[in-house]
Amino acid sequence: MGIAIFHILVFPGLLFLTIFGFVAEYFDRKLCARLQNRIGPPWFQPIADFIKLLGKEEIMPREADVIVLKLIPLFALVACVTAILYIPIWGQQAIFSFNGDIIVVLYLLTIPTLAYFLGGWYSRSVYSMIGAVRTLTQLFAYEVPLFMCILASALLADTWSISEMVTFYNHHLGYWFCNLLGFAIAIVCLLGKLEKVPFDIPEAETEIVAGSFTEFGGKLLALLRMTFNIELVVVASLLAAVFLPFGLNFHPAIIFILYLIQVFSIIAVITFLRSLFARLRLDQMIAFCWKYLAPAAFAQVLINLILKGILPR
Amino acid sequence: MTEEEKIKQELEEKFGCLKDKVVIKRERRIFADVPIEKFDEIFAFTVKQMHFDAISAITGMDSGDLFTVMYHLNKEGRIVLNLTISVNKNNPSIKSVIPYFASADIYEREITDLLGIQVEGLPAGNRYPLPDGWPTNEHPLRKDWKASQSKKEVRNALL
Amino acid sequence: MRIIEKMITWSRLKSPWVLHFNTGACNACDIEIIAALTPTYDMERFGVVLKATPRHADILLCSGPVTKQIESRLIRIYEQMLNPKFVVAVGTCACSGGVFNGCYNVEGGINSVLPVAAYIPGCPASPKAIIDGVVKLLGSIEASGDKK
Amino acid sequence: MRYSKDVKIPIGPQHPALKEPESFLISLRGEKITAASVRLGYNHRGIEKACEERTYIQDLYLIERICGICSHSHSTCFVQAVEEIAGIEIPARARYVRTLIGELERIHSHLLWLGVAGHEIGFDTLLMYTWRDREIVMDILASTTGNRVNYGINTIGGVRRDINPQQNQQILEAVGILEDRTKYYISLATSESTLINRLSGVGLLSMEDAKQLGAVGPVARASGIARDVRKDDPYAAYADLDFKVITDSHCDVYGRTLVRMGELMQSYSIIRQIIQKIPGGPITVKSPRKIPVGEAVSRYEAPRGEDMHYVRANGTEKPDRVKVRAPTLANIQAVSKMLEDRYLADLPIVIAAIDPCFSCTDRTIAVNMSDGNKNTLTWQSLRLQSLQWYRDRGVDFTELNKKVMERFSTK
Repeated sequence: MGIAIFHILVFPGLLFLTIFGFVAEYFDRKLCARLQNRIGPPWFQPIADFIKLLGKEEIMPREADVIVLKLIPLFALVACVTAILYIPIWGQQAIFSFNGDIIVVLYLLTIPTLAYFLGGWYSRSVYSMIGAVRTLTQLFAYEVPLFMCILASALLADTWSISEMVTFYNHHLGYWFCNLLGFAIAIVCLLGKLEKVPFDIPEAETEIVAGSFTEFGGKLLALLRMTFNIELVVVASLLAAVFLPFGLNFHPAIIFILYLIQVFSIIAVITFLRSLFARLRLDQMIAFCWKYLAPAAFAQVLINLILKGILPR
Repeated sequence: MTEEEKIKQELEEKFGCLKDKVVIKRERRIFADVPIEKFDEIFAFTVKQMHFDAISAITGMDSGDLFTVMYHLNKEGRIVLNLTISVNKNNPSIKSVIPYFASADIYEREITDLLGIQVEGLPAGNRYPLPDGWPTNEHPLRKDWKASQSKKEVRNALL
Repeated sequence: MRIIEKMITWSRLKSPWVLHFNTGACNACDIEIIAALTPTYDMERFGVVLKATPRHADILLCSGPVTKQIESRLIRIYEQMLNPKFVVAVGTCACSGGVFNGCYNVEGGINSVLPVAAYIPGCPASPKAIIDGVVKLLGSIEASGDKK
Repeated sequence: MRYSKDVKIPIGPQHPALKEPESFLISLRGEKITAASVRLGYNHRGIEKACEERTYIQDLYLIERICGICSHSHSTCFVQAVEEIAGIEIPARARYVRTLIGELERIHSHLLWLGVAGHEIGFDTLLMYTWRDREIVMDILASTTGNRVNYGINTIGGVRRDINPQQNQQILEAVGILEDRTKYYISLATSESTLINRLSGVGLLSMEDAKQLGAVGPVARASGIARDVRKDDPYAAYADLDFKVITDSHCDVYGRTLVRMGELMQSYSIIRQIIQKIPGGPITVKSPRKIPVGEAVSRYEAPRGEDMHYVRANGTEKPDRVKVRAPTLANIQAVSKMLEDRYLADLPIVIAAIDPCFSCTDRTIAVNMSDGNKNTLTWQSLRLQSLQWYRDRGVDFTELNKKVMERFSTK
């Protein structure tokens, strides 16, 4: 029982993720600043922001639904943290794994987006309502291609559990290349899920102030920002596990270091894309997702089905 | 016979009342005093026949006993024709030129706000440039209006 | 409890989030505020981030004399911000109404409407002066933090 | 409450997209804008009334503070009107220096606009890059005129500072660097797909609408109207400089971006011509304090469009009437036309596309009393009051004044 609590609360669980989230946020902001030819914040910036927000006063808008607003960040946080337990970090076996845990992880990762919608809708300010509606419309655009290309690689590995997929791809290193297209699509959809620049329409600063988080302040905002960081880390580690299965049977510590390198490289790619593009309009984003990403993801599924028949087990 | 002289000659031929009222101050600047009753006719003539196709601004002034309103029209951005009309002070009212230039709307709103000249044909709309709470009888650009003694009425009207 | 007190004051010094509001200025100071965030001066080194909503911001950077029409908006924005909050007057117009002081449509400096924590003179206040002003404000927070 | 089809959202007066206070009431159905109404006047400080209470030299100081970005445009326009009334003929070198500072201001204003447009559509990297390059021009302006903004280089009858050959060299270097930076931005604007997507087809203003609504400057030139005060009604030294009037037929925000970048390239070539052709000689001429009776209309091509000043003098040392019509006032009419059935996401970029400068637009001012009695505040009593005000706060300037007075009297 003690080991489970240790797993949930300390190692791959809350403590590790918070620290990893802060480091990831620092890495993301510093790299983006360097790309924009600026010096960027000092290393302790995320921690200072977090503590300062905790020390601030608490204001609730009159019409807003207080209970819902208070619980929203907790829902999103819990969903992200439980998702990490199914992703192999230390060694090739995740802590809990059963056949079908990839579906559970994917659904756990959509809970934060729904939480942001509820948070925006229930804070009753005009800007946050529009931001909330935009979060949902964007969800339908990037969700289908993301699910399709992750499940395509699961199809090839002929299992629905992440750990078995990792061991399968480690043994057949050659198959990794056929998932490359899926990996590219997943990265682009990730930008939509994490609301990074080309698709950060829900919290477009210059249009609707801060989207669905206009009314969040103080402690709630601290929790929310922590959830953003953890969501970034968890989704990046999901992609690392599914699409970059290296580290055959080394010692688990070495696999852990390989895992860190993979996650930081994915975050670097996201930051690079973030500082390259302008923000798209909602209709352009949906058109882009359905015209290009969804057919490409569908093609990826077809390729994997055909390959599954041809390639030796 | 520069273009300005052609315009001056054409104006004086068409309208007898402008006989020696059209003055060419320097190249590309023509000033004309227009009697108020003939104003619509002259304005329509300059815009339609003489192709003064843009209005730069409408300036309202309090010159002692009368209000003078000056319309700055320009032709392809080059020659500026300034038509001046004067309005007596007790119930100052002029006709709007929005039918000719839609952009004249905000210039006329400014005159009504700052000088208190009524403009017939000006559609209802936001006040410009004074704040909403500003008392309607205070017109800052009038010579007799001293900011100091009206500060209190304005202050309590706004707060 | 002293440790927590010290940590919170330290975090307030290290991450001052800024909200910019132009209360009728000639927008020379606003351009200098944004110029202070760009590569040459880059206020993000001190953790300063330009935020969009009063809820997220700690420091309200006001530039320009308070015109009558914007006075009610300024007070409403100030009330929306969460404590501890500070007001910084950027530019001579914000400090004392500057060349527009004493006009029928101008209230005067920001201090005629809100309690001001730091004044940054200059017409316009150059980005260097703005950074110096924000750093001095943080110094005064630190001093008041220790005193408490 | 019956849920009306259109959601009404207020944009401004405090809004991250708008650098300045103006408020638009937008009614939205879903993401489409159905109606937009604009409310100005937040920046109204009343400069025109104050100008009537100050002498011409003091007015110059005030007129320059109408707008932070185009301060040189307003002060040159005002000074040209006063010189025209007084019949002063300023030396050729002064005209060239005025044109030089005017073009440098156009460069820094267009680079600033490019950055703000990038920020409006979420492309912050463009903001960072363009504003880093803009610092080069700001340093040049600071070294030649003494201040980054509000240069104070104009005076009635000429210019107050001269440009020495060493500064010429600096200007030529800076123009070289900026030219290939602008070439990089032009290639970026014509190839970057997200940028083109977000800018083209947005804020459409056909040629007839532009003419009818009286649009000026880059907004009109992007709709195909080849109108530029520097070419049509040349002032300062533009008569003997050759440059092209950049027009474009896109009629949308993308066209305005291209027009502004084309004008940047033209400004660089104009500055090079000025540096070559600048004649020697004095930079100012003695000007009378009392301007004779008369009136004048002067026009100037500000970075945002045609800026117009009307000055009427009544023989005393104070103007009888000063009317300022800023370019933004002409362009604001076109905004509600451009916003019809656009998306909400386009609103900030459409407003930014006319590069509004609302501090130019509201500018009448009146002097009022601070200690409550009925007479107007004279300049002298204001100075004494400020001394007293500081004395209450423990800062005594009187000794300082005495020392300064002694040094003057001994000299």
